[in-house]
Amino acid sequence: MLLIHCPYCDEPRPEIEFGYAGEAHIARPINPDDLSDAEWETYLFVRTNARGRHFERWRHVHGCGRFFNAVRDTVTDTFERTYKAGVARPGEADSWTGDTGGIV
Amino acid sequence: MSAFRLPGRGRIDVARPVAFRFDGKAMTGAAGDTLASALLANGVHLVGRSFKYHRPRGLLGAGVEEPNALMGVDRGPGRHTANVRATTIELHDDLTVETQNRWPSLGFDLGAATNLLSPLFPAGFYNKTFMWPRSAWETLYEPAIRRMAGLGKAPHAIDPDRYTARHDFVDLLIVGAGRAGIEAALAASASGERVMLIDEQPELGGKLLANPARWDWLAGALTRLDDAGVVCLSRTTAIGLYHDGFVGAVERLTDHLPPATATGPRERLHRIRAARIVLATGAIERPLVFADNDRPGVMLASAARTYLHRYGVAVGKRVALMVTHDSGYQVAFDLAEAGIGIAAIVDSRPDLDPSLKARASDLGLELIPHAVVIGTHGAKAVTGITLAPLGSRQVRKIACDALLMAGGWTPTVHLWSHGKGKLGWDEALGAFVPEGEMDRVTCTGACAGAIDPGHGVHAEALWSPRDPASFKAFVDLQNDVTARDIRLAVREGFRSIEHIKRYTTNGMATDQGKTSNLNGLQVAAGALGNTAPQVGLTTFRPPYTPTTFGALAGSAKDALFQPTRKTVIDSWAHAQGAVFENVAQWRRARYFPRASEDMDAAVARECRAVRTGVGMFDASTLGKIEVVGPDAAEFLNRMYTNPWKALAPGRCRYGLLLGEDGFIRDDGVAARLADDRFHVTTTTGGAARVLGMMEDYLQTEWPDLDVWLTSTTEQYAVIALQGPRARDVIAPHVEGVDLSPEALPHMAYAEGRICGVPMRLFRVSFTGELGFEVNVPAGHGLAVWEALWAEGQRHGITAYGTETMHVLRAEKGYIIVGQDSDGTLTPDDAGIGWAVGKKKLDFVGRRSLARPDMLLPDRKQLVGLLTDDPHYVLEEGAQIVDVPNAPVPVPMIGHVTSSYHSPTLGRSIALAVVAGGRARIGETLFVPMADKTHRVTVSEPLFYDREGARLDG
Amino acid sequence: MADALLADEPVVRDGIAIAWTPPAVRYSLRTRVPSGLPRLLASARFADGHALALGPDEWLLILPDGAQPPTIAPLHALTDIGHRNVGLTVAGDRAAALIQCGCALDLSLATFPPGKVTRTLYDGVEIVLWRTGEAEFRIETWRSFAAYLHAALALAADDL
Amino acid sequence: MTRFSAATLLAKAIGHHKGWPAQWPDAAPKPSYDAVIVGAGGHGLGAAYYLAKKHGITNVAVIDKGWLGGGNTGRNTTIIRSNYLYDESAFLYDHAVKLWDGLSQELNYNVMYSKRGVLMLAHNVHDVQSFKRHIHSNRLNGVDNEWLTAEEAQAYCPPLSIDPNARHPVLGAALQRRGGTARHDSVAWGYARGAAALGVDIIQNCAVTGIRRGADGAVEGVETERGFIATRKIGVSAAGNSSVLMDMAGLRFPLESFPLQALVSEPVKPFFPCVVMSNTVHAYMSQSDKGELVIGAGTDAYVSYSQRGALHIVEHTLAAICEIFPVVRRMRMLRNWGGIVDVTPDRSPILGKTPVKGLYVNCGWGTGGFKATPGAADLLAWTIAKDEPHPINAPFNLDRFRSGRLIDEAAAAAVAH
Repeated sequence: MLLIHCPYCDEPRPEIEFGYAGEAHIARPINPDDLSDAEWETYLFVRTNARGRHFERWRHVHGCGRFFNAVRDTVTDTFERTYKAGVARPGEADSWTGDTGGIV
Repeated sequence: MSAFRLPGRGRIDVARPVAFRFDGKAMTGAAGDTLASALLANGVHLVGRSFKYHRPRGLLGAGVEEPNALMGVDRGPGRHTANVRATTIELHDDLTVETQNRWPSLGFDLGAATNLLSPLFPAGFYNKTFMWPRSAWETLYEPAIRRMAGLGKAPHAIDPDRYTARHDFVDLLIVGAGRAGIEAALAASASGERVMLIDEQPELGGKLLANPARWDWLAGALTRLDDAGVVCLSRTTAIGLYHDGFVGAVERLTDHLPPATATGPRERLHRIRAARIVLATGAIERPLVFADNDRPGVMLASAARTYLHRYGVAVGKRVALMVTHDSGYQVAFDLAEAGIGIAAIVDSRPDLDPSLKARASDLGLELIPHAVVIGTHGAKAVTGITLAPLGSRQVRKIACDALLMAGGWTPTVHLWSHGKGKLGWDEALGAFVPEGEMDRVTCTGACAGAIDPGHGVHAEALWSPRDPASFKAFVDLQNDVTARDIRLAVREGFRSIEHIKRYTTNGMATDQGKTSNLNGLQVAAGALGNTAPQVGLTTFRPPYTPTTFGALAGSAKDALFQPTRKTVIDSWAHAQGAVFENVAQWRRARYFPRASEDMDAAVARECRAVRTGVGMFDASTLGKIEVVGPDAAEFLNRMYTNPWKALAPGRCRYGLLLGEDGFIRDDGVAARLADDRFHVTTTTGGAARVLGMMEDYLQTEWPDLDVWLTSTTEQYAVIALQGPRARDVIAPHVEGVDLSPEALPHMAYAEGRICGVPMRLFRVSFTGELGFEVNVPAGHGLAVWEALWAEGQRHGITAYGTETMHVLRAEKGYIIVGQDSDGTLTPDDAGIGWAVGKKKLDFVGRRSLARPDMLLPDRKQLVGLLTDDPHYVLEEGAQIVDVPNAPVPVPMIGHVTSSYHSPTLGRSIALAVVAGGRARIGETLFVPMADKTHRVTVSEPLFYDREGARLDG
Repeated sequence: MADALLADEPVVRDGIAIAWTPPAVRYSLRTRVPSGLPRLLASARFADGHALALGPDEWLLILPDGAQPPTIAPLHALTDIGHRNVGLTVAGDRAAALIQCGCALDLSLATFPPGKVTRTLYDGVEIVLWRTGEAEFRIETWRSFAAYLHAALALAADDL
Repeated sequence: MTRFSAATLLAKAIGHHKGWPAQWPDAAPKPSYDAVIVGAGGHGLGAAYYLAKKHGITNVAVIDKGWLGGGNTGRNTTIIRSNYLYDESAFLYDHAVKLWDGLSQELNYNVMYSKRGVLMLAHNVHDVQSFKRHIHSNRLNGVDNEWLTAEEAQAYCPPLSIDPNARHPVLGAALQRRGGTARHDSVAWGYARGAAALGVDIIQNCAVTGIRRGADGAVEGVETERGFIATRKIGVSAAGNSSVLMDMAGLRFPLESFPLQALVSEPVKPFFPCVVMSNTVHAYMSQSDKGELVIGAGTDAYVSYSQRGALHIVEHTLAAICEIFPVVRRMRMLRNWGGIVDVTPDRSPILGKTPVKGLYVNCGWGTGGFKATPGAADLLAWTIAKDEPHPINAPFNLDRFRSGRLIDEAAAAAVAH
């Protein structure tokens, strides 16, 4: 059973308290009507499915209830880090704050 | 005392005899014995038959590595356990064991005929034959193969034992309480950390238990650990090492006790989370591979030492040893000192340690260097061996009643390997040892390759002057895999060790290759002309040793298998004789039969009551979500297809929820309680999903909205009163609400009190009649229900269940999400396109409705069906065709989603989805059943009160 | 309370006592302005009762039976869940060991001291676990899971 | 190729079995092939076999990063059935079942296809409705599937508990008698031997590191650990690793790879005659010809390639198994392992052409891959040979995720209300 650090509770918690919620940083388009069928398909279904470093969402559903993001190696299942929803993808500057989440 | 029990030796209580039964025969051992040591003490060497060839087999080892001595243990009705190793069965009074895989008896086994035919059954033989004639596979071969299959007895009765579990959290977990594990525990014991030491054996000490010189140290160390508060668990096997310091372990609590005195759970699963883990799992001695090395009496040297020192049992009276490793000598010396005859020590190595030679000479032992055993003799027990100097045909025979093998040591790296730890080849050991690092986990002692004492050589198989393809030299004793099977696999192109394993089944027996993997690897490497590390090892899989299903299932059985959610009115329904059905996790009353009514009769009566008088229905299981905040209406507007912003407080609206793929996910009625507060309902099964979906959008897509969601499903008991007289039933009990149709019309909402408790009142209907849904705090639900029930008596009130609810709503064409829609239907398909806000620019799923396939005219659409025969009720799930009697495959254009006899209409009705269905209204279609094809007419999906006037009653 | 569920006798074993809590007023309080409220995973006295922080913007208020809704700063949501939840107390020297049977959190005093509270699971059932003392816990669960939870705890107490 | 028969077995026995040749040679890569199949599982090896056998394309390589049959082929619970709801699925899986029947003779390799029947349990009214829908649909599609009462189901599978007071009582079952099991390794080996005999090169332990495309976008070959291999046709049949390979061709696919666990018990004498599946209780089980209970466990709900098991999944699965078959509580788990299943949004496979010319794909089988092996292999071979899909696999194209024409068997079984 994985041990997952909830960035809100700020402590490691057992996997069974969490729900996996798919790939992270796929924002719902502001105006879906502007998307072509192909672009909408990509939004709905196409996923990185990375073998290795994977950005993904989890929800601490049986804990604080919050959705958050994580970077995990899908080969070893080791979490590199977890961070709160809304924080920029680590390595990318947040367009508002310039925050890179500590990763350059 | 038997001839094989050695007075003054062993750690067990020889003075306390223990009676047991072995294959029906009464025998006596001593307290502290294992079944294996007790059998040896009784001079029993033949303990089992092998899987494939039914060859007679004796004990190989003294621990969990034992491949041969598998027993059925019978502890009473339902308490038979198959395939238990005799070496791990603790002797107790009334122990009853039977050998396996033999018929009619262990001594005379007809299955042994397969041994004579064994030339026809090499590895993989089944791939090559049993194919002709084709039909014979099903009629002849497969049944025959299945009859031969299996080892232990199949289960046939329910195990009455209980199993329990718990979570453990420690700073340091040490697996294995041999010397290395105990030292690790001692080192950590002063730190104040939480330390746990677990070991699979009944007694802590590991191999120290077979070394009397260390017993004082062991006793002192265990006392110190106890004083330091180290948690020591014996009879506890670490079965697997998982992610992030998580170890599963099973503690055996009662199997060592006589059945009559065993109380409490049989086993406990420990789910251990450890900050650090030390694996001190030791090493297992390796057998040697030579002709007929499987005869009873051929065993591991270390096992003989264990039997000698721990159990005071001699494995024979005249014992020969075949060694390739120094550790065998200590066993020979110990046996000799105990007065056991040593026939010879055969050592494959030419140059021997002078001190070992000197010691052997002092003890008068014959030492035969640079020679190997090339065969064994005897029928059901070894009576002698043949040996030959390496490279020579000058064979020599020696009589003996046991042959001990010392082939070196294999570190027990299973758990390390479960954790994806890397392994490196240790040439000196001839084995894989842990290599590199693993988060949280380290290895120590023999598990880490620190094998003591001495050195040895490791060979794929012992040399023989005979053609190696002409004899059986066993590698995997349980699965009857021989060295020549492995060579055959290589010859046939199986080069990966995983292929060789699977083709020969080497290492796939119930011992998971503890004594066979390394030898198999070396034979394969020899055949491939590669080195062992080039060939590599097969993957270790949990569990380390076979683990009881019950221990893993734990207490999750019967009522505790999964929660059965019951409403507060369930007890009343039960008392009324309701028949229940499971809906999601809930138990719901399906109908309330009176006297000898069947379901149809009860449902007909319940339906009539609602249509003509009043019915009462427990709707408490409906999901409820309170949506609160200044942006509540905006939020619902984005989630649901319907418009919400203009809904006035005190009004209700039907809400339809899609997935982002455009398909219907859920529906329900929501009431606006205030500008910033909605009471939203969902389907019973959809409650958790809908709330989770809403939270997802709210938290991650629209975090700027000030809205909060709270599940109130269980806050309220919901009592639906439906029928023309519904108002009459509640009116006397309601305070603070004007119930008149003008003040509280259909789809209105009000708050007040009923029976003196707070109430949220919905004027809604899922039946097409005048209806109210009374929501009261759940703790008051039963009292209010009973009060309304009493009140309703004068109005002929009838309780109805889900089945009646289904019929009533079907008469009105109201869909049930999940029954009439199935995750492939859009709102338009379901005929509820009116619920989609046409002016809305966006809502969840809207974009998908514009995809090409969603716009096709031949999509399946909800319609009604009326059978030509009004008495025939179509089967739900029946398929619909437009051409009767077409050949298979018959093109299908839809299926029946809901179908009932309508008591109101006096005929059958059905809802269905049909391709382009709405354009087919009035057409005749066909429902072909196995026995008959039924004609149906397509209709509007609305059979009763088309104008909806009754809702306004 | 007219609720058969709550009529069950307390379970008493060596070092363990499991009992239903008396009726209480409960609210789910949600706000972005947590002034006067405990931080996540902590509990504090609040309006004659307690506020338990379950999420970054979520508090469970447990107030005495009959208490009126509390007055709270603007921009919040207060939802009545007094009847949704059912409470249990588990007390005694072995209370933590008992809960540890079905709960995958480390309940040692160092990591789960008195006053700490969280939502978690017991044998797959969602609970709110609140340590009210070194040897005393309060567990809240939804009403329809309470019977299962009670039975699971009682069986675990037998087998501890 | 030495033909397998009782006679050759006897003849070789006299020579101590020293006369058996390799069942397939371990080939080294040639500079170019007419077609390269990536992934030497049952599907990939089978595709190569049918390319050679049915389409005369024998200059074919099957290339794998590990040893053949080492992926999901060697890790599944070997269930075979075709009682799917939608026409598209039923035709696809039934195509496979028809090929399973006779596959041993076709390959001269006993794959031990055992038509012991697959029983799917209905535990609530919704299950009953759903299963009846399947049965009626199957009947009209010519796929066998019949309804059994709970008592009939227990008669067919005596260890089944039909206690009406169970948490999830058995209300009945759907039985496909032609369903059953086969020996998973033998399928890969049989196809490997058959393909090799027809001239196919089987190249193991040679990872594909890139897919080379020409100026026109069409494939030109594969980069591998052992050098470049030129080819104009690449068939990717790589299960859980499909996303990684598609990525090499610049394609992103609607796929996610999840861990799927399975386990076996110690062997006991035969007592469990068929395959039983329960979607509601989340358990499926059969007993192998060796006597082991073969049990499918759940998928972990997160993307992973780690192939490690998780204890809580095993606990959950065995609780479910013991609930349905209470007599097995005292049985013991022998081995537990994990595979990687690649799952599409509608849980149906993608089998056909890709937007890249010369690149063909067979993926997204989720937990359904083994049963489809001969069918998928045959259809992939057809698609590669003709550069167009066979009518059976035409609906399983990539375009459906854009148009919305999904083939969603799981959604059809959705539970709500």
